[in-house]
Amino acid sequence: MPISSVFETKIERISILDHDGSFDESLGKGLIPDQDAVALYRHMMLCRQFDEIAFKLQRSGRMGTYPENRGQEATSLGAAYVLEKSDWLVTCYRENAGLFWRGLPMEKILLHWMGDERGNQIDPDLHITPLAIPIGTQMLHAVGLAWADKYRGEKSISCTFFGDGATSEGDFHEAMNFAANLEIPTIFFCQNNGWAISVPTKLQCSAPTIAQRALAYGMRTIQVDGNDIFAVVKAVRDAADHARKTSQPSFIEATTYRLGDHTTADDARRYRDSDEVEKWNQQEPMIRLRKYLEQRDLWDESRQSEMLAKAEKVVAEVVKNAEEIEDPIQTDMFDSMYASIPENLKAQRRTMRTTSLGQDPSQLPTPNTARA
Amino acid sequence: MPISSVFETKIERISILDHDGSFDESLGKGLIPDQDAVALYRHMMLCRQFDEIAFKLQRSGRMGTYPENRGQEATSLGAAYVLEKSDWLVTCYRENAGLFWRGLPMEKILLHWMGDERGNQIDPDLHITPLAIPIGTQMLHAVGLAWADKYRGEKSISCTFFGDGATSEGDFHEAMNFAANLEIPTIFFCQNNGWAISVPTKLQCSAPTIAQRALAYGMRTIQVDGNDIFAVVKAVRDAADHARKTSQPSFIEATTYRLGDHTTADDARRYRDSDEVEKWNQQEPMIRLRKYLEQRDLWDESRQSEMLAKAEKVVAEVVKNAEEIEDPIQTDMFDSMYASIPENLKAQRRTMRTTSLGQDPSQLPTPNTARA
Amino acid sequence: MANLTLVQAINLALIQEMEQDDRVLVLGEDVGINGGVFRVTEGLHKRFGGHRVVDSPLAESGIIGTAVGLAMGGLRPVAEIQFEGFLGPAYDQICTHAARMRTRTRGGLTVPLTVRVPVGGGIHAPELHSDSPEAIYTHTPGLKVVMPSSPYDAKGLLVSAIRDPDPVIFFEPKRIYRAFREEVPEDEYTVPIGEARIVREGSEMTMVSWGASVIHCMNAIEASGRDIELIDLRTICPLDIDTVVTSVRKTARAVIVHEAPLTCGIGSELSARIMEHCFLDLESPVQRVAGFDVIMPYYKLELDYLPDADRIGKAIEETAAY
Amino acid sequence: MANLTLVQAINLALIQEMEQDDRVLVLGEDVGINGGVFRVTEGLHKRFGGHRVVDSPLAESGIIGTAVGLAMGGLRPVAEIQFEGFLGPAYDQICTHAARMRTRTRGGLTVPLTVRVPVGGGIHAPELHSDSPEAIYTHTPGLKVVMPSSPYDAKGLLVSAIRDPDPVIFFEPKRIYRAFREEVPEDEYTVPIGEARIVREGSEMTMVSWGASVIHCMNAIEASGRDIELIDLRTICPLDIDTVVTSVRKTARAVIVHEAPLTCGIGSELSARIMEHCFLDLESPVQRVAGFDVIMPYYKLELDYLPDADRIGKAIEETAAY
Ligand SMILES: Cc1ncc(C[n+]2csc(CCOP(=O)(O)OP(=O)(O)O)c2C)c(N)n1
Ligand SMILES: Cc1ncc(C[n+]2csc(CCOP(=O)(O)OP(=O)(O)O)c2C)c(N)n1
Ligand SMILES: [Mg+2]
Ligand SMILES: [Mg+2]
Repeated sequence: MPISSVFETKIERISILDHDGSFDESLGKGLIPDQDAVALYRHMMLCRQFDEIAFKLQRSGRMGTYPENRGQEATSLGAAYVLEKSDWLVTCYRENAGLFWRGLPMEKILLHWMGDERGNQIDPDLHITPLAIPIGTQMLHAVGLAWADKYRGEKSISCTFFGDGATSEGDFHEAMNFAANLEIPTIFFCQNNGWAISVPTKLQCSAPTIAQRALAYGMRTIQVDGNDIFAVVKAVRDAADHARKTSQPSFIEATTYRLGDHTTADDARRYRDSDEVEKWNQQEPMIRLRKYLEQRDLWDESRQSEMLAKAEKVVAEVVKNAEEIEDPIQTDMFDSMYASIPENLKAQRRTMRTTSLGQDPSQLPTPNTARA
Repeated sequence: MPISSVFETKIERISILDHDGSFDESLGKGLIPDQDAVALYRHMMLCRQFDEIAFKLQRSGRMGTYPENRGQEATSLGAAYVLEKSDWLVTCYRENAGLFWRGLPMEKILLHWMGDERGNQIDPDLHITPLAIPIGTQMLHAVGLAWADKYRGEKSISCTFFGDGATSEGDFHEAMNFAANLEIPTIFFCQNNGWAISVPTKLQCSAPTIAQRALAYGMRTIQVDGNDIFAVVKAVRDAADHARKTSQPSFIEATTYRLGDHTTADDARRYRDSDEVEKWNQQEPMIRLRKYLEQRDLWDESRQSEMLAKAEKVVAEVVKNAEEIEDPIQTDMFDSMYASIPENLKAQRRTMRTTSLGQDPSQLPTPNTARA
Repeated sequence: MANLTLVQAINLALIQEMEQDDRVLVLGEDVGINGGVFRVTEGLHKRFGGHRVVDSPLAESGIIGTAVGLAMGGLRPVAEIQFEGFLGPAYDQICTHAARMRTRTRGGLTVPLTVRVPVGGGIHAPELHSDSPEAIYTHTPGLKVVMPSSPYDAKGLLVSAIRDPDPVIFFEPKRIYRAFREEVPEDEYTVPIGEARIVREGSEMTMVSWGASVIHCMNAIEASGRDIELIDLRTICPLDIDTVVTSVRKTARAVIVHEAPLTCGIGSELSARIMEHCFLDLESPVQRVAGFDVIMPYYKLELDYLPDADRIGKAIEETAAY
Repeated sequence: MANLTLVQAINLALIQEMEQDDRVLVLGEDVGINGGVFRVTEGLHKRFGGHRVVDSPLAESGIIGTAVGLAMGGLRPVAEIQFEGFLGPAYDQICTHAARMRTRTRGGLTVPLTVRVPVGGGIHAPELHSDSPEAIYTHTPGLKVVMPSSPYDAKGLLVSAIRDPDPVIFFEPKRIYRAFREEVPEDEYTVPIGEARIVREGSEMTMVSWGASVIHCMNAIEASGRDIELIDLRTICPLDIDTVVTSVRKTARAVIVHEAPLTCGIGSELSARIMEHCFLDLESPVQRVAGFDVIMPYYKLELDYLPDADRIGKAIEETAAY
């Protein structure tokens, strides 16, 4: 046979709760119980409030660079809602919603962006890794973490989050390939928000979908409406079930949009249309979830303002806690370098404010050394 | 629509001249004119002879590590046959056949493995890069080289060769992605020979084909029988036409087999069955091309022995040239470090055999410095 | 003459080199329409088009690897890596290929590549946005490593880097990107790679530094009231050891200041060479004021990590008193 | 006791640590059925199965990145990188994550990872199979860097490395993998990380080296007929500077020998520290005998590049005569 077919496939996209509030019962029924849907919406409100205040802290000089999460709440939240607490969440920096749902104290995220490593000192029972600053590098850790659990015969899995831009990095490829070939139960969750700073997705991936990146590894893959928490929940639940049953990884591309600038150091008006932003403002995840709840009499204006007031109070408290923490001491920079500090580091630590570093007292002539 | 299809595809495999000598006229007719088919076969014989002698040089201590090329001649040769001399060949280390066809003097390859950089000093008109030792890294150069030609408005393209193992490296991914997104006319030619040293292909790529790696980038892709030079020629010609017309890259997976050890430092019996090797010995590229020629009265036993004698003579001459080259001079290691040697390197160069390095004469006290 | 910041001086150098040499193209993350996250490539995309000012995918090894190919292919790519903390993924392409191609091919293929990288701490940036890896690339033969400390030098050195037939890592001290302005000729000029600059002459002691630390050295010297000779290396590799040695032979004392961690930093090489060449001249051990041997801390502690005028001042006094 | 080569001693350490600690697993290219290209992991796959001895895909960043995850997840991975020339692709995961995770999380997540890497020249190998990048990883805070020069030390240090709660780069000098045998206890013992070894005592001069160069130092010392103290660092980071300083205070002269290029090598750090601590004791400048500042040449010239007894002998005489 001169020409034969050696591979055939297709990729599906799931959307359940549309931005106009229409809901597909066939896929969506029973997916999220009513009280959970309310809880998720309330959580989104809290996160939105946090995001707004964090932004203002930066603008008023009380915090360093901050990446707004606004518009992307449904992705990590949907995943965290589905997953077990023993499953690892290996995130980038736009997953506040999922991390807070898991139980990360909100002040940790503020501390991180306030330039304080204590923001990354996380209760190990939460199974959370610190925010990843170097793009694309954390997926490999997610693979290693799930592998460690598999090695011990545990049923836990890992779920790692990253952007569209991150899929251009070599480490992304290596992580996907390791997971597929070594059968590691990791969910690769790509938040395709259309941009990597100023670079549009098509310059990171000229293929019609990012979901098809997974075909390179023969990996299960799907695209979902990432502003639709029902679609996210369904995709993650399917992927997690599959992972626990077969120990195989999956890929999820969630299409979403960052409504704000890349970070507070960015000005997105330089490179994108206000029309585009406007369009996505209509499609963001909270409006549609609110419509869904209101259609079912689970939510109304008074609950909305009550929750808003609560969110304001909670976040104000969080800011207070983050700002009131005592300053780190200068020598903190030495203390977690190694499990036990080597001698020459001890010397640097001991003398850091008393000498120039170069001239550690130990380098001065010993009594029995005569000056030439 | 809750579930929609966002991507569909299939991948084809081409095979024209089968290992039993059967030939598909519909695809193969006119692909390679008779006199060229003879020339290609003769060239393969020459390369096989070279390979055997190179192996023996290593075994007798006259050369360092050498990677046998045996069994993989059809891939790079088919490509080099199709491409223009102005197109770049960016190779790994099992593409002697293609490089020699392009015109690389055979002693260059010996010199390389004899531990002599002059083996990489290549006439720039040949458009060849040196053998790549670090796996997976050279594809990016191929993209840059084709990009440079495109930048200047030239019609040249590049073709880069690599193994199945190389497709696991991050740089492979980045090269594919750059080429696809920036529309660089590079042909990515994967020689899937079943093994990366001792690691079988399925541990590098658990997907059913390596060809599907290209789907991640929306890149044109095909699988061919890599021991069938007709299939290779067809695939490369299609890819090259496409590249010149559209400036788009393509991927080719050529299935083949390394009949020898990974290199002379390897012992493949440790990790693979002799049955497997036996099977592939029947399917190697030369037997079938000889059958093809003989069926058409283009070849016979006397031409075979005549060519063998010629090959022996040519290769003996090549070995002589490589071994007779004068030794490099010690200071050669300095001379190509930079376009012009910086002062402190000059000092090292000047004193390399007269001092210990540390004590360059310039560090001795100057006349006007009194000894304390 | 124009009164420019370091960012503007670099921008001007890029524009002028692109104007006068078609082979020069710029590539990197966000260098196009956005003009780079520090706005160093501002206006270039508009002026020269997407053909010559290329927004690359987010992949540093890809940027450097394709740039190596572009350079081998006869162009003069200027690649931007967004922060020095993201040089890591490109380390292999830089050290394995850019640095080796000329000697590997005995001159057959060369890599006239410039890699522009913002470097150093002090701007309250997130993790991995404040490091100083210049020693890593200096220990790798085959590269040149440059770090200007002023707008004038930045423009002149970048022009030299772009025209250099070999790969140059051009570190831009981000802390002083906009810290001050300086008169910079609009006309073409170059500052040669490999020549240190005597910032101020002095007889009591030699101080050697580069990049943003040079300013702190000046402050410390002024505060000390001593007659100290300050040398700005400008080029880290190849090292202009002659200028340093000549100075120390005169002053007999030396202090070296840099942001990178102490151990195996450029300070160690300078110290060793000063000792080798000025052994009989030295009145006191060469002192190094450097970052501590710890990971650059998050920004609440970064100023406690970075050498400052206070720590430099201590070294001056200790060295003078030895 | 058994009479073992360095390869065998490492193999034994791996077997014993895997036997006694379930958390120890081995991963890398060709480490499984093939037993590694140098046969260091020979027999492990058969003994412990594919679950604990894992043939990874051909991707060094992937090996180290997943190993970082394994370690954060509570295991004790021992990753093999096939040659030091292929550490490059893993540089970022090592320096950005392995080295930083503990301090980044203030002790919350740690990386008890061992990275085994054959290192150095002299075996007539192809390009990128003969380098010595130990200074690169020493300049990166957060790592430990070890390089044994004997079977006994190799076994004891590898056990320490595997048990160490922090990441250790364990360099194995491939030139002496099988160069000689030594009595190595079969029983468990450790050689502590961070302690140099005085190979021979002496009063005239101190010589400091590590890895395969130690043998050349011995030969040069014997040929010189002088009373030279030889220190094998064994651990490069953290540096056991006390042992070195104590020796130089006694001998007043020092020579350092290593394969890596001179500039910014470990020799520069040692030289600077010796000067800082022994300024008044030194009778001559500390000398460095190192690789030249060039790319390690292909093997026809590698012996002209590597420090040998001849060059070391010259340094001895020069230093003694100063
Ligand atoms: C390795 C690396 N390179 C560059 C950067 C600078 N940088 C920070 S975020 C970003 C874009 C990320 O885009 P994407 O992955 O799509 O995530 P998003 O911010 O859109 O959520 C870049 C280039 C970085 N942090 N790490
Ligand atoms: C970056 C890098 N890692 C590891 C090696 C060691 N090594 C040399 S060849 C090889 C296997 C290559 O397999 P493949 O790409 O399939 O090519 P093949 O040898 O089968 O043609 C390995 C691991 C290397 N040369 N470079
Ligand atoms: Mg994005
Ligand atoms: Mg292969």
